Amino acid sequence: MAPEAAPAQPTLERAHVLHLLRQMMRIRRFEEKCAELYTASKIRGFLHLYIGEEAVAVGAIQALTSDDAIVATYREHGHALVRGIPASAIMAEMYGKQEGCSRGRGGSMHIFDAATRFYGGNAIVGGGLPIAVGLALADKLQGRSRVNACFFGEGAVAEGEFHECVNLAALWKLPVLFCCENNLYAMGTALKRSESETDLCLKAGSYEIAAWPVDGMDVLACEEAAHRAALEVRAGGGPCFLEFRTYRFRAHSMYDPQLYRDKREVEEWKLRDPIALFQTRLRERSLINDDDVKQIEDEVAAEIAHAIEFAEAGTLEPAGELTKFVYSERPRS
Amino acid sequence: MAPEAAPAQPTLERAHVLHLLRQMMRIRRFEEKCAELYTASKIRGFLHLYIGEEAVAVGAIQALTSDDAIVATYREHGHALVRGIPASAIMAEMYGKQEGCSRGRGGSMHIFDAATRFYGGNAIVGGGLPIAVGLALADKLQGRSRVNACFFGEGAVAEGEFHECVNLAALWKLPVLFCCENNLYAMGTALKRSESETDLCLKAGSYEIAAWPVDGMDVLACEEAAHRAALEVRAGGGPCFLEFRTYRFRAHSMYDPQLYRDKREVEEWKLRDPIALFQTRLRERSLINDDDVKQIEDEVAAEIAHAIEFAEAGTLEPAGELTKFVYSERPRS
Amino acid sequence: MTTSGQTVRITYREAIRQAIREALQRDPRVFVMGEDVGRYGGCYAVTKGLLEEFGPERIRDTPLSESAFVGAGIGAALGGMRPIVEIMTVNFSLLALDQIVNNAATILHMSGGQFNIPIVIRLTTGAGRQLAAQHSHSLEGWYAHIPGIKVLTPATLEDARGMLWTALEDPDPVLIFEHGTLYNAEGDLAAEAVAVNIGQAAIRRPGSDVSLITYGGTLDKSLQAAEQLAAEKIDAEVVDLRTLRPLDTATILDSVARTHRAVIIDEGWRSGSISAEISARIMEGAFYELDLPVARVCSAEVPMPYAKHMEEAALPQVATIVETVRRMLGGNG
Amino acid sequence: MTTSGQTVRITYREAIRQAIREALQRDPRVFVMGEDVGRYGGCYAVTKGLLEEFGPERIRDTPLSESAFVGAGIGAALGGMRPIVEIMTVNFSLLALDQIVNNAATILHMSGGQFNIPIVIRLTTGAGRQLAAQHSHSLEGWYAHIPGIKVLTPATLEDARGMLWTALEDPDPVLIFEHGTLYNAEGDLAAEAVAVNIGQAAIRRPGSDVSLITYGGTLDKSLQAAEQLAAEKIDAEVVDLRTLRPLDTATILDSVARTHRAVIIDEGWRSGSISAEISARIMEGAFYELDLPVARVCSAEVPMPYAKHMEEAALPQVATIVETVRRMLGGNG
Ligand SMILES: Cc1ncc(C[n+]2csc(CCOP(=O)(O)OP(=O)(O)O)c2C)c(N)n1
Ligand SMILES: Cc1ncc(C[n+]2csc(CCOP(=O)(O)OP(=O)(O)O)c2C)c(N)n1
Ligand SMILES: [Mg+2]
Ligand SMILES: [Mg+2]
Repeated sequence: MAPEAAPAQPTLERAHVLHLLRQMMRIRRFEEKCAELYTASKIRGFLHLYIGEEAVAVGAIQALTSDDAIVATYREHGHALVRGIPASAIMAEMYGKQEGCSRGRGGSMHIFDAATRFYGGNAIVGGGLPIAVGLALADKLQGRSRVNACFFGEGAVAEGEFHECVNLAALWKLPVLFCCENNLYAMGTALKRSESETDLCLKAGSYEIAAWPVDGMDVLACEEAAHRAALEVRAGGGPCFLEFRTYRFRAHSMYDPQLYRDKREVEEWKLRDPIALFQTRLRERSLINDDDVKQIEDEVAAEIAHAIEFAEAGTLEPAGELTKFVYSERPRS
Repeated sequence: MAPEAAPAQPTLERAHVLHLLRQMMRIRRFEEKCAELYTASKIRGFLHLYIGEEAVAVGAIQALTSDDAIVATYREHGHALVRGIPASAIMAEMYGKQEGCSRGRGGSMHIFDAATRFYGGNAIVGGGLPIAVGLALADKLQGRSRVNACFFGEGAVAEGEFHECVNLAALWKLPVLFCCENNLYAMGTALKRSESETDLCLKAGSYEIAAWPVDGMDVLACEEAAHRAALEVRAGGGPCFLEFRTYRFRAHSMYDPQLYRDKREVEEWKLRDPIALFQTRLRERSLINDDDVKQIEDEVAAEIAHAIEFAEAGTLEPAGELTKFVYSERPRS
Repeated sequence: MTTSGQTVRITYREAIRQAIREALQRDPRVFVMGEDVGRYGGCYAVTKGLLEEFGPERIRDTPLSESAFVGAGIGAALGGMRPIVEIMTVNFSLLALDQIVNNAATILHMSGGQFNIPIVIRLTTGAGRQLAAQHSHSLEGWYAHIPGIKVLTPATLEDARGMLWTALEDPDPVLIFEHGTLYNAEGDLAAEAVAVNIGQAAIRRPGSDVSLITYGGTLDKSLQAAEQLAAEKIDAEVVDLRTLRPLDTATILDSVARTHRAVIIDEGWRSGSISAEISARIMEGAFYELDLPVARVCSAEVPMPYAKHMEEAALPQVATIVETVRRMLGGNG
Repeated sequence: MTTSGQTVRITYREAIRQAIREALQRDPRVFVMGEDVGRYGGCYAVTKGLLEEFGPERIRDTPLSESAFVGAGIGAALGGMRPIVEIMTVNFSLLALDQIVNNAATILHMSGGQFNIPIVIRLTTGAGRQLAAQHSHSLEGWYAHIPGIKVLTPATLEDARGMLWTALEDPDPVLIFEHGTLYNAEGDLAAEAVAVNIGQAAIRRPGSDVSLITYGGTLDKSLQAAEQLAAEKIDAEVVDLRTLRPLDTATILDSVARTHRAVIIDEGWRSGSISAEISARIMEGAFYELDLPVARVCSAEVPMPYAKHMEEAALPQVATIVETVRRMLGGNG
């Protein structure tokens, strides 16, 4: 398949901003439902919500074409939804049904989708970074002009793997877009307790790559920065590093009593809720009105309702298939 | 044992410069002999020579007291000699004799000595760094004012472990003196092929620690820099990073045909031989004369001859003791 | 077991916490280090409250840097401390494996007995909570392959508390694997803590027809199976290995000499699991006692699937154990 | 085996090089990546000359970043390449273990079969060259515990060359362990390279009295032992496992069914080595065929000592194998 043209320059056209808003709302509502379903024991395992950080995935992925690749973390429902994996397939995955995008083998932390080049869902902090570097290396060796976007939390910056990977990508000028989601905490560990230098762009910059911070609560800023970075990456200039400054509104996972942060801090960040902010901004500019929001809410609700129905109606993989997918099945030559 | 006072400020006093010169010559002659003994199959395994880099170990270790700790690499004969481990014990170790400093269990790459707080001899690139960080943590927790000097090649900077360790030491303000021996090559890989940013001080500096380059062919410069850095570290200011710019004159190990570098490059660096340079400088200032050098040569030759005799006369550990030292022996309670 | 004879109602989690608390009170050299052990209260809440009691120097949150902080624990042990390092789960310990295998397990030996490393490493292990392929490993048996370390697998409240004490008194590296499904297990425990022997397996249920040999997370399943078998007049003995390295071969062989039949129950993947080693030792030491071949009930050799029914199918279950024994006793034994 | 019937005189090292060369010529997706594979000519000179022939894009020197470049190999495989990643020695592979165990071995499964990873990883393994505790591991049997990867251990020239071909055709991750003492082994090999079967063990010497089951670096020792035993009229069969995962149980059991006695020879540390798994499988599949218990000749459970006589004492030796068989046949068999 021939690579598409790069996405157009971000605009404030109504259709476009409605699209961005819808994407953020899809994530928010989807995950609110996930939390409920977790409480109802429909979803199990670990569940990490992205609520509060929606602008990052929405803005960043806007800069990618369908030929580009994404590697994400265990906090990846948002990225998966925005990337175009059907909500129903994601929900079915979390239900452990074989209609799930990973056949129920992966669960919330391991969303995979070949059709959209979505390479997980990696539950080892930093573990996805080398994969993105390798995908980029394949592109370079094959002369393909593609972007490999890798999402990871600021906690991953302390892992040696991060440094090995940024260096490798920089040294070999590989098309990797490093998307650091700096939500200030790695579980209960504040950035200032995990890094001697908390300016992450400065750290990334020490690899001689372009690195800049982005307001991760502003979807347009995220889109714009990603767009700019993706252009550079796609042009063969080597990797870029974006630090999206954001915040998670919810607990780290479903088991976290949040002893490590102040309720007030959370409340303050909530004043910068990316969805509310964006809605206000668009209303101020009269780009949208109540009906638009209502319509999106309705459509999103319907999408999610359908996803749940789909997941509920899904089937369990026969236990006899347990040992499938340990090795590839192939016709014996 | 009460910690000694920190070493005095480096001087150009005759006794002092003779000491430095002697230390460098001890390493040089010792290792020249090692190479011969390797060819004669007296020494086996891997043998990595430090020839060309002597000024670094001599200068840096000059800044340490006997209470301080050293963690080194597989290229550590020089550090071991300077630290005060008897040449005979080191030689016997390489002979695999039980009179060796590690009882013949370690060999060239694993020189250990409790008496001088010499914690190896580590053959995994980067593997000694966390140990130095941990020793420093112990000092901090115990309120001891000690320096933990960790030597490693510039190749180790690409290892994730390096970054994890510098960050940890910086974050916790631990008394680690990071001594990077930048000899421009990691086996056959030139620094510029392993780091996107070849200014290693800039890299270390991105951890918010003091980092400065040192002429590693100038023993006085090495001493002075180490002295300054050790003072800071000892005072509790956290880690320092020194990049000693040096060069190895010999092959990486005994098996290396040196395809990766130009003979001319080697010859050019040899013009900056740290021993020759220092001798010339001292002669120019009339601090030493031919007799001094002759006397050192003689004494060093005697020391090495004795070391070899000692090693030759050493005994083999009974094979029946094979399973000793897997776990500690202790009186059963 | 206690002098006072008093007991308290306690969970496995609390038993470990109590052991850590008492160690911290007893010995100023003890400190706790790991990801989120402090402010978060511990990933599995084991260390909850300790930060408030002992402060951030002794309850030390680390960045996400497994290799560095495990290695720093090794260094701190060399520096005279008694670190308890928590690796959140065994899955992440792979990032620190070089430090464990190449340093912790070898330095005593490489140094010819000069440097022992009294570090205790705690790790959560095992599956059963739908955490999928990257968070469900049972690698304690795999670790048991490494000479130089000890591997403990407390399955009871008494061992959860007592083994930590013993481990801290050990001069060498000890890894304690806590099965994730046990933390909420509740029971009565002597009020007064004591160190427990770690060299011996325990007969948790005496029996005469078959030996069920197990440890850790599968002890309870084996005891349940024994109960079910009792109803069928099959008298199963249940052996809790307690320690996987060194293995208490004598207790295993004794049991088999009495029952003439053995089933090993092990949550590790079958091939190359500790169950294989036990079978081999029975082969070597009790071959002529066996009425029929030793059987193994292990995990299926698949990365752990997320879906509940698939995970259950992958793990050893009470029914499988019962079935295996039934087949054995109804067969040609 | 070949169509032409011609043979060439060749070393094990050259056989691997030839296989790599032909793969590079045959398939543009193939490339080689690792530390010092290019300019240095390969740590063990396996890749010597390939840089000149194929250029630095396809013969790719990496920084010292085991986790990143192994992970990048995984990513490149996902991106459609056929990487041959060289990890200098198995000892350093511990730094990349997370990528191997948590990504290479799981992604096919976690993704419900969507993403396979055709990566080949080559590693030097084994002891015997006085490289001491950190450079002498035999961990191939340990790796064989991991579902999702395949583990090959070529012991012959034909396998050294042919297995690489087969491995490259495999859709899943394959690890090839080359024993360091084999590189200089010389012999005659069919001039024309062919892929070899990797699913089956080979009878390298048929015999009727006892099965010597082995692989890799101990095959030659086992064959020598068989020769010595022949002089004593003991007819030993030598089984070369060739592949440790998946294990060819059928060939093992067949052999034992014919000889009724088995000795497993394995350079791994005894406890938890692949020898245990083989013994357990014989227990399970050929118990009633056995005249007497299966025996094991393994490495002593110590970090490898440097001194030659101690290393020899630690490793399986021809004499030990012979002794073991003698005792078996002279005993109560
Ligand atoms: C290597 C590793 N260590 C520890 C964990 C446990 N863990 C899961 S998420 C997490 C925090 C990661 O924080 P960050 O990278 O900032 O991402 P965020 O969760 O904030 O999105 C930790 C410690 C893990 N999954 N992998
Ligand atoms: C983790 C690891 N990878 C690879 C090696 C093999 N190796 C030994 S020395 C070396 C080069 C190290 O270079 P550098 O750190 O610059 O130190 P130098 O030898 O130049 O003193 C390599 C690749 C190793 N010992 N450890
Ligand atoms: Mg975070
Ligand atoms: Mg170097």
